[in-house]
Amino acid sequence: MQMHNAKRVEITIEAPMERRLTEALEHADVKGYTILPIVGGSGRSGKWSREGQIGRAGGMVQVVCIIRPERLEALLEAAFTVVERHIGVVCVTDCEVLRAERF
Amino acid sequence: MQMHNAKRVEITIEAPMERRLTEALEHADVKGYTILPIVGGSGRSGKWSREGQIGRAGGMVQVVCIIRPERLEALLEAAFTVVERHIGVVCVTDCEVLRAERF
Amino acid sequence: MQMHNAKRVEITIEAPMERRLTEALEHADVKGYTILPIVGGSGRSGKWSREGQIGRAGGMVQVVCIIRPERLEALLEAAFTVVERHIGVVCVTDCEVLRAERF
Amino acid sequence: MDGILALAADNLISPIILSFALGLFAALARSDLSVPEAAAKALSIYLLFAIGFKGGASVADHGIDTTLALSLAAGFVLSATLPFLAFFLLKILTKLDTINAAAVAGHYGSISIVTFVAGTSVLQDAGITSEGYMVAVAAVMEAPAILSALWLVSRGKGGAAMDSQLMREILLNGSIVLLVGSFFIGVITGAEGLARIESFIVAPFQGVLCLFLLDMGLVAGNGLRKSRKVLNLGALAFGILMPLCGAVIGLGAGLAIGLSLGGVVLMMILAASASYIAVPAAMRVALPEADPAVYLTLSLGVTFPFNLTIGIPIYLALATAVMGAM
Amino acid sequence: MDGILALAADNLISPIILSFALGLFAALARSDLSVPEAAAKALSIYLLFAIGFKGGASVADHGIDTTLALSLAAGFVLSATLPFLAFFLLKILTKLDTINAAAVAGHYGSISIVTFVAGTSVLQDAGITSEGYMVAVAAVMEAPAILSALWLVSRGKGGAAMDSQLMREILLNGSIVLLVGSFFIGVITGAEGLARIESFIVAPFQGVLCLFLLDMGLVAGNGLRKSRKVLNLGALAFGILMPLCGAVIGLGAGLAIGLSLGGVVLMMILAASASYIAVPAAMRVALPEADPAVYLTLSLGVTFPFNLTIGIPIYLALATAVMGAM
Amino acid sequence: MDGILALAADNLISPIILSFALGLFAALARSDLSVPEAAAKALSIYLLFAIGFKGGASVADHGIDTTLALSLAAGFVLSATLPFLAFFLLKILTKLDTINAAAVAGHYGSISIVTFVAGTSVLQDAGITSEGYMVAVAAVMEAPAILSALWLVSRGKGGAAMDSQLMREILLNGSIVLLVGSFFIGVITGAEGLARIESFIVAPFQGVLCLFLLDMGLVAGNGLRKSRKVLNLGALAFGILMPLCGAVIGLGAGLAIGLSLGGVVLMMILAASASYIAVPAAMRVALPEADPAVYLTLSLGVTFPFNLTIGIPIYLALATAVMGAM
Ligand SMILES: Nc1ncnc2c1ncn2[C@@H]1O[C@H](COP(=O)(O)O)[C@@H](O)[C@H]1O
Ligand SMILES: Nc1ncnc2c1ncn2[C@@H]1O[C@H](COP(=O)(O)O)[C@@H](O)[C@H]1O
Ligand SMILES: Nc1ncnc2c1ncn2[C@@H]1O[C@H](COP(=O)(O)O)[C@@H](O)[C@H]1O
Ligand code: NA
Ligand code: NA
Ligand code: NA
Repeated sequence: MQMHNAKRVEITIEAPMERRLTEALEHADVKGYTILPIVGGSGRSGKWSREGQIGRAGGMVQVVCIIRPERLEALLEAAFTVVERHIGVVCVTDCEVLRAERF
Repeated sequence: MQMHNAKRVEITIEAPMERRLTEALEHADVKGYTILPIVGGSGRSGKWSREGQIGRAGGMVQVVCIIRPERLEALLEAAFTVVERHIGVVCVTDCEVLRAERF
Repeated sequence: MQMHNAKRVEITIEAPMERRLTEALEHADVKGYTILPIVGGSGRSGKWSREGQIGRAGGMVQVVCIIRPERLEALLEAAFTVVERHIGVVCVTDCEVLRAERF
Repeated sequence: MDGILALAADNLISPIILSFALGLFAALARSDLSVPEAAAKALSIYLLFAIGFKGGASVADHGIDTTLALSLAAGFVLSATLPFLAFFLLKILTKLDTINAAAVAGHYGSISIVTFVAGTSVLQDAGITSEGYMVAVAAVMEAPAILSALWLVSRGKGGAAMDSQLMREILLNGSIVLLVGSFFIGVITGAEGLARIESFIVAPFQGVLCLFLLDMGLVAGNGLRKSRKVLNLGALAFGILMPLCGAVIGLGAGLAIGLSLGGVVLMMILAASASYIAVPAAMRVALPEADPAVYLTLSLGVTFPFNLTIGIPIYLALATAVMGAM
Repeated sequence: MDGILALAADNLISPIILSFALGLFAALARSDLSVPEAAAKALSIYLLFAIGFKGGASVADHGIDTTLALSLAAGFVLSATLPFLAFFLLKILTKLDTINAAAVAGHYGSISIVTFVAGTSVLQDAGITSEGYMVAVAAVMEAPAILSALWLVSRGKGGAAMDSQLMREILLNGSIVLLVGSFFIGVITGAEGLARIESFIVAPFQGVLCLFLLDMGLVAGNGLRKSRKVLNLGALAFGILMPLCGAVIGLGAGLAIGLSLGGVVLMMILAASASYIAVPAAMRVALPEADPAVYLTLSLGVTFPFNLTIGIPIYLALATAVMGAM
Repeated sequence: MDGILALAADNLISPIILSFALGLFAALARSDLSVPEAAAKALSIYLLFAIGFKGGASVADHGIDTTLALSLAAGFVLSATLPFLAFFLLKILTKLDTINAAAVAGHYGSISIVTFVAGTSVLQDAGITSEGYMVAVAAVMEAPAILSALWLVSRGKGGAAMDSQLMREILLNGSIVLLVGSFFIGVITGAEGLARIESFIVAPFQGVLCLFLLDMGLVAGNGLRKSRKVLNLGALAFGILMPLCGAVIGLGAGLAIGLSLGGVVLMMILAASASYIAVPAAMRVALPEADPAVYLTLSLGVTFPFNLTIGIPIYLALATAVMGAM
């Protein structure tokens, strides 16, 4: 099948920042993204797990965007302004997609 | 450690189609897959979030298959027949696995 | 933006082994990881889904670590001692990250 | 006339309706208030179980009267034929293409169990009894409309796929199985069974319904906020006209088969209400080209609140007037 | 004999059992009915809290009698030794290898708290009181069987790993902590505490149990559907014979320590029931080579429904007969 | 003095406090006991809905007295000014930098609704009535403290970003909307509405509160276990001194505006309690550099249990003494 090169960007970010991140992505004209829940994790700011939380304050989510390679830079800049001061990880992988017209 | 090349296929699809997709994968002799929940997303058909849903109609899931490179084509064809008319994204990444005998 | 090469390791493992795996990772000096829930899957030991479970016995989770390439081997060895006798999949992808000082 | 206004006003300031309004407000104001998906699903399991069980126990108590079979048949026929009326109205009132019109039509043949439950609450507050098996009629009406909708599409072009797997999924849909199953549990265990679980399924019922309607309000509000574009005047008119037409046809059916006042009102409510659980899921599989925003906005954003607030009192007043005049 | 049949029939048509049957049917018919994981877990927290608290409050009310320590000791010994009997029966009746047989055996030494709860419901309906501390006996019986199972394996080959972390996980298992903890809360706050939360943990209890058993039916049915191959005749025979043997041994223990009729029946139920929460989780860690399909199918798909439907009335009839004859 | 000890002892052995203790123990012992996130959220929705509704219904019943507006104003002022006191105490007692001290200070101006609920339970047990609108005062006190905290930071360096989106998020925070919304539903539907959902929101309330506090104990325990390093002597002293100061100031405010004994105690509790839901979420957005371990440990790990166990009885005794002497 005909596949097309793309980039898969995975941004791990605190739940209270989710709306700000997706709004920044929309402003940067990112056409689509998918949000995955996270049940726990560990990093420089320590260990946490979803069941040890009251409210959304401490939880995190993962936002995954698949995007054409030439649009990556714009996306990263948009994401970075949101992620910058906050804890969070941005990870980019090469991938291939079916139906390139969608991205 | 000895690693083996493989492909990681990530299919984002509407929840009501999940069973059809996994059955198609099984028919295409795909040995294993993992299903991740999605809490929200955005695409050409708009924005949605899991908590704004009644019933499963609008939710989506992500089906991840790790597969030997030579079996990729068969998997994609099987998946495509299911995904074709439906909203959904198929994304393929190169990866390496331990214990290749399992795939 | 300045990106840095890294490895993304995705370990799918049974929920009762989660604590053992993350402790092994911490001993191997892995700086961070993220745990994603899984709602179902299929493999050599059959098909399962989260809603068909009582207790955590049968569920699985996915542990994702992003790590510098030179530290991969140590991580895999640590993970392997835990995963070895248990069902589970280890999948490694090349990726790029922002802010390399974090990994 | 005074009576109906008082009833409508009374209905509007019940905790149930106000909870719905609160949810609606919170969503439209973009508050982050939300009911977790698992909790919403648990609430709906509770409601289906309770309503099915109580219906069954009431059948066990009052006995099966001769109109039971007729009511079931009437429900089946209503569900299968109302989509044609809806399709016709949509073609007149809106510019929807065949696929979207058929998808919407399917929703209006099927039913909304929460509207049904809200109706039983209103009847209960008014001291009006009804046939316990109306719950079974509700279950019967869930699915036939889907087939009619697909037939409407396949007649046009050959796009609608009704395979046997989809058929099974529709008929063994979780909410149908739970409703029918708990109805039979109620029939079998009867008054004695009811006594044992009464303080779980009767006493707290209205309170649980408040929380469920809070969530429904949130979902409806989020839907409306995202799909305002869908709501042109024609669509709005359909969303209010169709339940009224359905209710009148339901009234005729109820009278024809000789239901009690309560039964007639419930039959009207079933005919007037539109699905937002079973049918959307089936449509995603069978008619993926249809736009969910259209059918969900109409069913959940327009017709559901209309029935909940003004529709039910109107139907009750209408049935009371007509049956009083007979 | 008439009595036992009437009792069994009565038990079979209780809302609780019928809810289980509904779940079983829905799963076998491949309906998409499902209880969200979080809701199922919340229900089990409610049940454990309620049963523990009520047991404790009853101890606070009736006082600790001299058989308390004996009962706890008996529970410990039963849990630790029943796996040997189970292992022996499995070796005779089935072709399971040592690891799988040991894993299954561990499940049958431990207990099923839902079976226990169903038993207390049956006793309550029959107006039979029982010792409140039987809840504590249940907690004591959860874990020892796991050690016996691992010993059975390590005796064969050196595969079973019982490290201190696993030990702590087993003993501080959530359900044990909650059961024992709420038992002590009940003991401390007594009748006064019970009065304050009675309308939460007593009145709606049977109704909540219905929903929980609906979910258990779904899980058991899904398990059975996926692992029919496991169920050869030998395995089936074991799944029914073992609880009967366990019950008889439990009867002996209960009589020996001088429990009341209700207490004896609960002791029989504990001995007869098999774990499907604590033990499977421990087995995944300690004996990953054992096939979960085998032990879950037997415990949840065969023995649990057997006890729930026919087992409990048999045990009650047996205990009544034996204790009446004394 | 005897009275206060008896009251404190009585409070300590209530099922509510013991459930909290059980959760705390389970977490510190590293048990895997956990309440699913969705269930915990559902419980908190229930509590907010019930407490808001009951407050509103009580206002509908007793009428609005002249002190309502004064109480709301007092709540607003307390919430906005207590952070300055807290900041001052933190600078004296601990070595926290400005950002962390400001973040903590914000938490102590705001309130803990569960502490408030536990207070109403204690009052109810003691047969003391209170103004229904204290619930509205609680809602008013949630947010102003956040602004004061951000002002404390921006005064120092220009780091704190309070944009209009954050402002809207804070004011339309789910718990504020639900509390205020259900308060109005209670006001509108009054005693009649309460009668309809009483067996859902009144009877089982204390039992639900037990499960919620079990979860709070688990969360507090997990927090304490992970951030023991945060708890030096200065921080501990602040976590106990600050609620006492807050309570005394609340006492003054309550007396000044002429609340009843119950109202004064609730005002003290509001002033004494610290937020762990709304404020932390706002801080993650506006002050990401502040360490959550610091403010959560203090608020949830120190002040919350202090208020729950000893604080509330002290406040009640103090108010009784002072108001008795007047
Ligand atoms: N190396 C990593 N790999 C995967 N996830 C990470 C990594 N580092 C941090 N995270 C995730 O990001 C969260 C915050 O990280 P930190 O800012 O380092 O505390 C953690 O709780 C993890 O969920
Ligand atoms: N570029 C993308 N990257 C990641 N996920 C996407 C992307 N486009 C669509 N999706 C996901 O697929 C769903 C349906 O997309 P669509 O068919 O474009 O409406 C969205 O709600 C997202 O969850
Ligand atoms: N090829 C695969 N791709 C993705 N996930 C897999 C694959 N094989 C196994 N898994 C996951 O690992 C679990 C256990 O696999 P197994 O040990 O083969 O039974 C399955 O239930 C899946 O969730
Ligand atoms: Na209808
Ligand atoms: Na046993
Ligand atoms: Na305060």
